[in-house]
Amino acid sequence: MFVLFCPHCQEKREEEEFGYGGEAFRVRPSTPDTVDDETWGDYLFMRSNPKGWNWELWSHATGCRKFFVVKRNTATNAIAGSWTLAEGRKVYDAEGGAQ
Amino acid sequence: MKKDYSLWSLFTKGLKHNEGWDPAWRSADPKPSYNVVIVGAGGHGLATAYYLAKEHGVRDIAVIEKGYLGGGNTARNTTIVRSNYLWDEATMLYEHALKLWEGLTEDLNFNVMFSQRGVFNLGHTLQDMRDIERRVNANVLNGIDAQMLDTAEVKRMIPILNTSKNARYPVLGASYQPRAGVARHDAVAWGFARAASKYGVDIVENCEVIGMDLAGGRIQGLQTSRGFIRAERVGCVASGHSSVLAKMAGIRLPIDSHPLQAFVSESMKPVLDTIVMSNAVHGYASQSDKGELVIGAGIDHYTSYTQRGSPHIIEHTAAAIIELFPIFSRVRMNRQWGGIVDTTPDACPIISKTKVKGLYFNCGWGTGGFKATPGSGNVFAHTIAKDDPHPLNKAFSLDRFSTGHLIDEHGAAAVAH
Amino acid sequence: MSHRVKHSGARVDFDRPLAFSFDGKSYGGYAGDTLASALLANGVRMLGRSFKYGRPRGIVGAGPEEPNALTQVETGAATIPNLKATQVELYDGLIARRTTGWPTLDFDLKSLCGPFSRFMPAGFYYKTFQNRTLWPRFEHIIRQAAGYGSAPEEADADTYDHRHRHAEVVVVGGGACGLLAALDAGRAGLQVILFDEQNEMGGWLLSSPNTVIGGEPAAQWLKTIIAELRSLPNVEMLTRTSAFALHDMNLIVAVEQLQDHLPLAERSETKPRQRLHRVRADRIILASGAIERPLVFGNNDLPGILTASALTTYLNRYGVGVGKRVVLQTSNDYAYQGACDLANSGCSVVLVDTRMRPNTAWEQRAHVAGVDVRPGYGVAAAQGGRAVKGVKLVKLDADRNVMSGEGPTVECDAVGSSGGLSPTVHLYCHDGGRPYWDEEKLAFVVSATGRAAAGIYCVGSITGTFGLQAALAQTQQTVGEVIASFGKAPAQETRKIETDEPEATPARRIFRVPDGKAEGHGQKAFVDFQNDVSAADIHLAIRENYRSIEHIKRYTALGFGTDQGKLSNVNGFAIAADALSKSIPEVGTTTYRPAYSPVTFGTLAGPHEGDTFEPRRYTAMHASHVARGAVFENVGQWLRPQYFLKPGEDQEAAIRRECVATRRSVGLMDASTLGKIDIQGKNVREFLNRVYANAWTQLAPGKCRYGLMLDENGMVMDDGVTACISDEHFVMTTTTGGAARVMSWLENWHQTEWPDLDVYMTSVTDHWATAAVVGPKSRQVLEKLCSDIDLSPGSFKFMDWREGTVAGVPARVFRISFSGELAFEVNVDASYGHHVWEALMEAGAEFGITPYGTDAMHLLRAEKGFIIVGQDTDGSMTPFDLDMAWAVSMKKPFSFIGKRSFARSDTAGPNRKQLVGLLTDDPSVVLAEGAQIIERPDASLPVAMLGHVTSSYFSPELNRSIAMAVVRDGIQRRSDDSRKAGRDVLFAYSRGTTHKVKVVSPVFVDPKGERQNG
Amino acid sequence: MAEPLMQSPLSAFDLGVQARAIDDSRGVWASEIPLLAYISLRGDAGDAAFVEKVVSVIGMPLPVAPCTFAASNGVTALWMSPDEWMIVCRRERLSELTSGLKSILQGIRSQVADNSGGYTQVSLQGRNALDVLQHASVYDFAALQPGRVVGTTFGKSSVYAYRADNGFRLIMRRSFADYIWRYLVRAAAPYGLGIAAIEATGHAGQGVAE
Ligand SMILES: Cc1cc2nc3c(=O)[nH]c(=O)nc-3n(C[C@H](O)[C@H](O)[C@H](O)COP(=O)(O)OP(=O)(O)OC[C@H]3O[C@@H](n4cnc5c(N)ncnc54)[C@H](O)[C@@H]3O)c2cc1C
Ligand SMILES: NC(=O)c1ccc[n+]([C@@H]2O[C@H](COP(=O)([O-])OP(=O)(O)OC[C@H]3O[C@@H](n4cnc5c(N)ncnc54)[C@H](O)[C@@H]3O)[C@@H](O)[C@H]2O)c1
Ligand SMILES: Cc1cc2nc3c(=O)[nH]c(=O)nc-3n(C[C@H](O)[C@H](O)[C@H](O)COP(=O)(O)O)c2cc1C
Ligand SMILES: [Zn+2]
Repeated sequence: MFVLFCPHCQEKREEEEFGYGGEAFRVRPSTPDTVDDETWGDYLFMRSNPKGWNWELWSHATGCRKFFVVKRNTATNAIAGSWTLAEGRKVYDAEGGAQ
Repeated sequence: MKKDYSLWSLFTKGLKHNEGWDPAWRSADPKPSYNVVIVGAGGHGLATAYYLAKEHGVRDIAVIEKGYLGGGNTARNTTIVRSNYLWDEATMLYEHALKLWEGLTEDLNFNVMFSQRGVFNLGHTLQDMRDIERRVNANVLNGIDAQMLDTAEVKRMIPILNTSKNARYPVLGASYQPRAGVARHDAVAWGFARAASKYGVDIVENCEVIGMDLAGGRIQGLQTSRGFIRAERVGCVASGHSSVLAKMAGIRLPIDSHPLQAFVSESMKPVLDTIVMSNAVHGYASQSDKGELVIGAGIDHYTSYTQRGSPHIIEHTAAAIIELFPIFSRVRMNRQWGGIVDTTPDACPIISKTKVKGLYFNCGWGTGGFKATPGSGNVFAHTIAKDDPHPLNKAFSLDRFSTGHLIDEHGAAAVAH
Repeated sequence: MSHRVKHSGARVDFDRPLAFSFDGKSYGGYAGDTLASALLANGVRMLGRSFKYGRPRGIVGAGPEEPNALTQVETGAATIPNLKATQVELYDGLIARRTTGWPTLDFDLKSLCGPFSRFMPAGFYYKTFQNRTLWPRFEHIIRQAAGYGSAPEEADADTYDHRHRHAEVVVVGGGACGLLAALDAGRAGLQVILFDEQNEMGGWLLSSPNTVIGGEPAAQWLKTIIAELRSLPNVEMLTRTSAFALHDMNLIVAVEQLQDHLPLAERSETKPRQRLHRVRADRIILASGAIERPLVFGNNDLPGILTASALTTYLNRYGVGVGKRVVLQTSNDYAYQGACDLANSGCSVVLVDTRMRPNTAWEQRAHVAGVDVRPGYGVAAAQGGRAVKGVKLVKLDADRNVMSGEGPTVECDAVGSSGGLSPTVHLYCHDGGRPYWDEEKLAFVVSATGRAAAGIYCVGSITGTFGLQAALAQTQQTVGEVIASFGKAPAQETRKIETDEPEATPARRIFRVPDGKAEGHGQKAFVDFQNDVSAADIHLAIRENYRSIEHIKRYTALGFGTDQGKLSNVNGFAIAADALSKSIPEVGTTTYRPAYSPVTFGTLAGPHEGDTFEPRRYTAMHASHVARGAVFENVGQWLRPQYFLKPGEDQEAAIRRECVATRRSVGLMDASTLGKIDIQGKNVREFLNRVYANAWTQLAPGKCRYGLMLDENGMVMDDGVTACISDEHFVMTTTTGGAARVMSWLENWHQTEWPDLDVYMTSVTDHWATAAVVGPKSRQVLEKLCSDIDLSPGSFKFMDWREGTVAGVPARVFRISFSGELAFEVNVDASYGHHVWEALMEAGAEFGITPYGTDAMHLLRAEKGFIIVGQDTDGSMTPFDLDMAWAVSMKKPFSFIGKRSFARSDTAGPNRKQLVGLLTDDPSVVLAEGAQIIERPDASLPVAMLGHVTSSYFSPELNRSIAMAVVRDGIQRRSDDSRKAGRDVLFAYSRGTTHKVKVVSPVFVDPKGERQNG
Repeated sequence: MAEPLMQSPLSAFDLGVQARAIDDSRGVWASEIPLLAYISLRGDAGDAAFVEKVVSVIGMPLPVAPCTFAASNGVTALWMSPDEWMIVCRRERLSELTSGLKSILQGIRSQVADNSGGYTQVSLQGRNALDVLQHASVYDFAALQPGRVVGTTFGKSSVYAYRADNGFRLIMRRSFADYIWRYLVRAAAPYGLGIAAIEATGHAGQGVAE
C-alpha cells in the first residue's frame, strides 16, 4: 500500500486518500470527428499497461481533489516521484514520453 | 488416451510403495521450431494445447511458461465456475465451458474435483433485483439453469446468512445457479498438462518469452530465455502479462493489469456448502473441500504486476464477509495473496486474431476466467487451427473496440469471481 | 501423574492455581501457563488426530509454529476455532476442546485408513473418484472428514478496532535483540514501537533463564532492560501483539490481543477484543528470531515428540517436564543447553548428536550435567502407539546422510529433536524481499542491512546470527546505523555484552534421518504434521514431475496449514533438493505471505461492521419522513423514502395513494439527494457544451435545461437539469448515485484536458435541501409560503427558475418536473430543510398534500416516459437508442465527450436496442422489471431475445399496466409508426410466464406536456 | 407557519441535553459546533489580484501555504487546495462575506459558493482525542501541527481537520455527519465519551465564533 506525496498539499499521504486515474498524458485526438474508427478506438480503450515504469494519474480525493502525476514502477511498486500535471508533463517530455 | 489413474492403479502402485507412478506430464526442452507455440501454461494455455491436439489433430505444439505451470492466476483464483452471465455472447461462451467442466474429470482422467454446489448472487437494492430478474430470465431463455429466490428462500438455503432488514445492505433476494460450482484449481492445470502431454505436446517451463520476431506482417518465432523458437502460429494466453507480450509484437491491448486479492481462513468443519456472492457488500465466499473459507472481492484500483495488493482491500473484504456472515467474525484469516488480472473495458475477454498474421491472443478474462478454462481453450484452439474464430468467440474479437460492439458485463461482474 | 517441575526460573506463578477443562475433563494449571503447558503438566499427550490418516497427535512446539494442537476454545458466541494450544494463555475457567478425532479421540474413524495409507499417497484424490455421478457422494464424505474447529453458531458479541500510526522505528520481536534494539533506538531519542506476540517480552531468553548475559542471569538482564524501556516516554512496548504483515513502504500491520487472556467474567464490554495496528514506519527493525525445526524420522509424529527447544521451553519457562526419560536428537549445538537443563531437573537424558564430533565445550557441560551424549547416531524411528515409548537409533555415515550401522533402541517417554534454526523471515518477504540460503548456517536468512535503503533492518537470529553474543553485537552495530540514518548519534558508547556461550561449532547438514530403507519403504516420516505430508510424499511428487517447489507444495499440501509450514517448510525444501539432486537455493522457497499468524476476520474488519459498516447518508428531512411512516430504500449511500405507509396499508396501496394524490392534487418529494454542482467562470457554457451532449450557448439566465452526459464511448452515463444562474454561473444537478462520479469526472476533464477553461466547480449537494412540490395544486401551496416570486404561469414558466423566499427562508425555486405535472422544486439551505418541509406539509394540508417516495416517483415519471439512468440504461445506450436525439447537439464546434463514438459501425448501425413503451394485452398484468422480450411465445431453447423490460408499473392514472423496455429496433416497431405495422406485437417472458405486449411510445400520459407546462 | 428554525446535521442526537462541563472523568469530550457559515471560495493562489481582493473582505491574508489556515476576527479561512478555500464564520456574517467576495471578485477568475447548509463541525477534546482520531483516520494526526488543516479519511468517509481548543476540530459534510458521529462514539467508547457543553447551540445566527 502506497504513500503518495501530494504535490499540492506538499505532504505524504496514505493511499486511501487517493483515487487512481489511469495512464497519464493520453492524447485525445484534437479533431475526433476526422480520425478513423481504429484511431478513436485506440484512444478510447488501448493502453500501454507497462510492466515497469508507468506515468499515471492520481487524484487526492479526500484532500485537495487535484489530479497529479506519479511515476511508479508497476513491477515493484516503487515510486520515482509525483508532480503537478504541469510539472509532470515537463519531466515526462524531458524523458521522451512513456518509456 | 489410456486411463491410468484409477482405484486399481492406486492399489497396484500402492503395493509397490508408489514407486511406479509416471511423470504426470513430460517436461521438455524447447525444440528449434514448432507448428504452434502457446505462450503461457496457465489453465487456458494448457487447455488450448490439449484441444489443438485432441480436436484439431495438430501435433507439433509447445506450451512455453516463464515460471512453473499453473502458477499464474490459475494458482490463485477463488475457483468459482458459473455461466449465469448477462449477455448472450458471454453466457454461451461460459456455458460451453460449464458443459465441458461437467465431463472434464472423466475426459482428462484426472479428478479436478469439480463440485457443483450452486452459486447465489445476492441482490441488495431494488436495482440489483431488476438486474437479477433480467439476468435470470435471459439465462433461462438461453437454456441455463437459473432461478430467482426471495429473501426467505435464500435464508432457508443458507441459514447462516444475515438477512436482517436492518443490515446496511439487506438481502432482497438472489439469483441461484445450481450447476455452478468450484474446482480444485491446481488440478485443472495439472490435468490439462498431463492430457496434453499424452498427445505429445511439449511443455516447457522456466522459459520466458522476451521478444517476438515478425516479418512481412507475420509471426516468425519467439525469443525466449532459452533461445529462439520458430513458430508458424503463436497463441498468447498470458492473462495479466498479455500487454507485455502484445508490446513485443507492436500491439496495444485494451487491458489494465490490476492486483486482485483473495484470502483463506483456517480450515474448519463444513459450515457453508454453497457459493455466496454479493456485489453491493463487495465480497464472496465458499468453503473448500479441505475446509478453508475461500474469500475474495474486487480489484485494487491501481495497476500492478507485483501479485500483491493493499491491505485495506482485504480489510474491507473481511468486513463484507462479516456483514454477510456475522458468525465468521471470530474465524481467522490464514493466508492472503494476490494475482494480476487483465481487465478489459467491458469485462469480457478477447479471443482474437491480431493484425499480425499467425499471432493470436486469448486474454482479458480479468477477474473471472477460471470458470471458462476448458471452453476458452476449446474455442481458442479452433481459432488458431482454422485461423478463424469459433462461432462462440466471434464476438470477442479485438475489433469490437473500434466498432463499438462491446459486450458490457460490468453489471453482472462488478465483484471479481 | 503431574509433570510439574517447580523451579524459581519458571515464568508461571505457582501461587495462582487455575482451573480449566479440556474435552470435558477438568484440570489445574497456573497463571502464566499456556493451554499447552498446562495440558502437558497434566500428562495429556494426545490432543487430536491427524488430517488424513487419523494418527494420534500431540503438542510439538511451544509457539506459533505448533502444527497439531489446534483447539476450540470456549463455547457459544465466544467460541474460537483452531487456536493453537501453545498460544492460548490459561485463565481460570477456560474451556477448550479438541478439534479432531471422531467419534472419539481414542477411536478415530479416520485411523482405519492408517493401514491403507500406502494407497492414499499425495494426490490420490486426483487419481480416483472420477465417476461423475458418484463423485458428489465421495466429495460429501471427504468434506465431512476435513476441517479442524468449528465456526461459532452465533454472531460475535465482541468489538474490534483499528489504529493508524506512524513511528520512526518499529521493532518486531522482543527477544534479546529486539529489546536491545528498542533500547538503543529509544535512548537515542527515536520514537519507537516494539511488538511481541507473546504475553511478555524476552523471546528465547524466557526459555533460557540460566544463560548469563552481560554478567547476569538472563532473567535479571530482561528485568533491567524492560524497566529502562518502560521509563522511556518515546518507546511503546506492546506485548500480545503479532505483526502479521509487512506491506509496501514499510507498513507494518499487527494485531493486539486485548482480552482473550482474561477470564470471561473479567473481560471489558467497552474495550475491543483485539486491535489492528497499522503502523507506517520510517525504519523497521526485524528482530523476529528463529524457530527451531525438527529432524524428520520414522514415526516422528507420535505424541511426546517435540522440538528440542519446545521441550526446553516447557521445562524452563513453564516448569513442565514433559517426560522423565528424554531422548534429544540434534544436528547442532542448540539442543545442548536444554539437555543440560533437563538433566539438571532430574530427567535421564540421552543426547543423540548426528555429528561425529560434537562441540567439545558443550559436551563437557553435558557430561557434568549427566547427559548421555551419543555422537554419530540418529533416531531412525520412534516407537509407540498413542505416545512415544522408545526410539530406534542408527549409526550414521560420517559424510553422507546414510545409515552406516545399527544402533540401540532407547526407551523413553519424551523425544526432542533439533534440525537447526529457521529464521523468522516472513515479514521481510511479504513485500517482495527474499531470503538467501546460508550453507554454513543451514538456513534461509536475511542480511542485517540488505534492505537498509528501504528502511528495513534485521538483527539477531533472523539474520542467522544464532550466537547470542554475536547477535547482540550485531544489534548494536545495526541500530547504530539506524540512528545515524536519522542524522542522530547513539546516546552512549556501545558496550560489549558478554555471554557464557561456548564457541559454536558447525552443524551437520541433515534434515531427514536415514533408516536404511528407500524412501517410502520404512515408517512414515512426517515433514508437515498438519497436512500429513511425509518425506515419501515429497519423493512421490517429484517422481510424478511435480518438481518445482511450488508444485510440491500444492501437490502435497506442504506448508498449507494454519502453521504455514513454520516447522516443515525448510525440511521440505531440503528433502526436495536432495531428491532432485539440486542445491537448496536452486529449489528455493515458496512465497511467504501474510498472515504470519492467523488473524481474526473481526480484527481485519475492525469498526467497519454493524452501524459503521459503511456510511448511511441522510437528508435534512429524514426525521420528517420517519415520523410519517416512511419505508426507506438504499440509493447509493443515501437512504431515501421508498413509500410512506399509513396504518392498514400495504406497499401497493401506499404507492397508489401517493400517485393519485400527486396527479389529482399535490404531492411532496424529498429530492435533496440529487447531486448539485455549482459551476462558475467565464467559460461555463463552453465547458457544459463539452461535457454534455446538449447545447448550452443559448440558455438564458433564469432558465433550466435537461442535460444528457455521455462517456467517451458515447453511452449515457448521467443526466440532470442544469440551471443558468447568470452568464457565468450555472448549477448542475446529477443523479443521486452518480454525484461523486460526475464531480470527479468533470474535475478530471477540466484539470487534465482543459485547464485553460475559466471554470470552477464546487459540490453543493449537501448544502441544498430540495423539496419537490408536485401536482395541479402545487402552485397554490407554494403561493401560501412565497410572496416574493410571481408564480403565475405567464411569468414563471416551465423550465424557469427564480430566487425568492419560501416559508421565510431564502430559496431557489425551479419549475421543473419529473412527473409531468405542474411542479416546483424548492431548494433551501439544508439547515432549513426540515423547517421548509414541515411548512409545505402544513400549507398543503388543505389540499391533502401527500409526501411520496421513490416508488411513486418512478411510477409518475414512467407514465411520462422519462428515463432513469441506471434503470432504463445500462451503459450500452446512446441518446439515439433512447430516442433522445433532441438532447444531442451535433453542430457544436467542439467534439463533445462521446460524440465521435456515435459514428462507429456498430454504434451507428441498425438493429440497436432502443427504448420504447410496452402495453400488455391484459391491462391488469404488470410485467416484471427484467422480463425478456421475445418474438414468439413458443420458441424452443435457446430463445433469441430482443431486449428487456426496464421499468414496469400499474398506472393508477390509466388504470392499467405500463412498461418501458429496450427492444431491438424498437423505435421502428412502435405501433404509432404506421410504416412498420405488424412488428409491434412481441412477448415478454419472465419466470416461466409469457405475456403478449404491444410496442408503443413510452409516453403514456399527457404526451403534449400540457400539465407540466400549465 | 412556524418561525424558521435551523437544524444542524447532528440535531437528531440531542447532544445539547447530554452536554456537561469538561472534566477528567472521560477520556474524550466531543460536541457539535452547529450552524456556522461555510463559504467555498475558489481562485488562483498565484493570482495576486485575487488574493489581495479577498484580503480586503475577510480582513486577513488568505492562507496560501498548503494545508494551513488563518483566523482573525471571527473568520477562519482554511486552505483546501491551491485554488480552494473554505471561509468559516458566524451565520450573521454570511451574507456580508458572500456578497462582499462576489462583488469584489467580479471579473477575476474565481468562485464563491455558499455551502453553509452542507457542513458541520465537531470538536474533539480530552486526553484521548488523538487516540480516537487514530482509530478513525489514516492520517498521522500525532504529527499535525497547530495552524495546519488537512483533508483526510474518517472511516469510510472524509473530513477536514485541524487542532483547536486543546483538541481537534473536524469539519464534515452534512449527510455524513450521522455516520461520523456514530463512528466516533464507537471509537471513543473504550476511553469514556462525554458530550461537552459549548457556548451556544441551536438557533439561526447563534453559531459559535471561531
Ligand atoms: C484472486 C483471484 C480470484 C479469482 N477468482 C476467480 C473465480 O472465482 N472464478 C473465475 O472464473 N476466475 C477467477 N479469477 C480469474 C482467473 O484466475 C483467471 O481469469 C484465469 O485463471 C486465467 O487463466 P489463464 O490460464 O489465462 O492465466 P494464468 O494462469 O495466469 O496463466 C498465464 C501464464 O502465462 C505465463 N506467462 C506470462 N508471460 C509470459 C511470458 N512472457 N513467457 C512465458 N510465459 C508467460 C504466466 O507465467 C502464467 O503461468 C480470479 C483471479 C484472481 C487473481
Ligand atoms: N534454541 C532456540 O530454539 C532459539 C530460538 C530462537 C532464538 N534463540 C536464541 O535466542 C537469542 C535471541 O534471539 P533473537 O532476539 O533474535 O530472537 P528471539 O527468538 O529471542 O526473539 C524473537 C521474538 O520475536 C517475536 N516475534 C517473532 N515474530 C513476531 C511477529 N511477527 N510479531 C510479533 N512478535 C514476533 C517472538 O515472539 C520472540 O519473542 C539468540 O541467541 C538466538 O540464538 C534460540
Ligand atoms: C482456492 C484456493 C485455496 C487455497 N487454500 C490455501 C490453504 O488452505 N492454505 C494455504 O496456505 N494457502 C492456500 N491457498 C493459497 C496458496 O498458498 C497461494 O498463496 C496462492 O496459490 C498464490 O500463490 P503464491 O502465494 O505462491 O503467490 C489457496 C489458494 C487458492 C486459490
Ligand atoms: Zn493534495
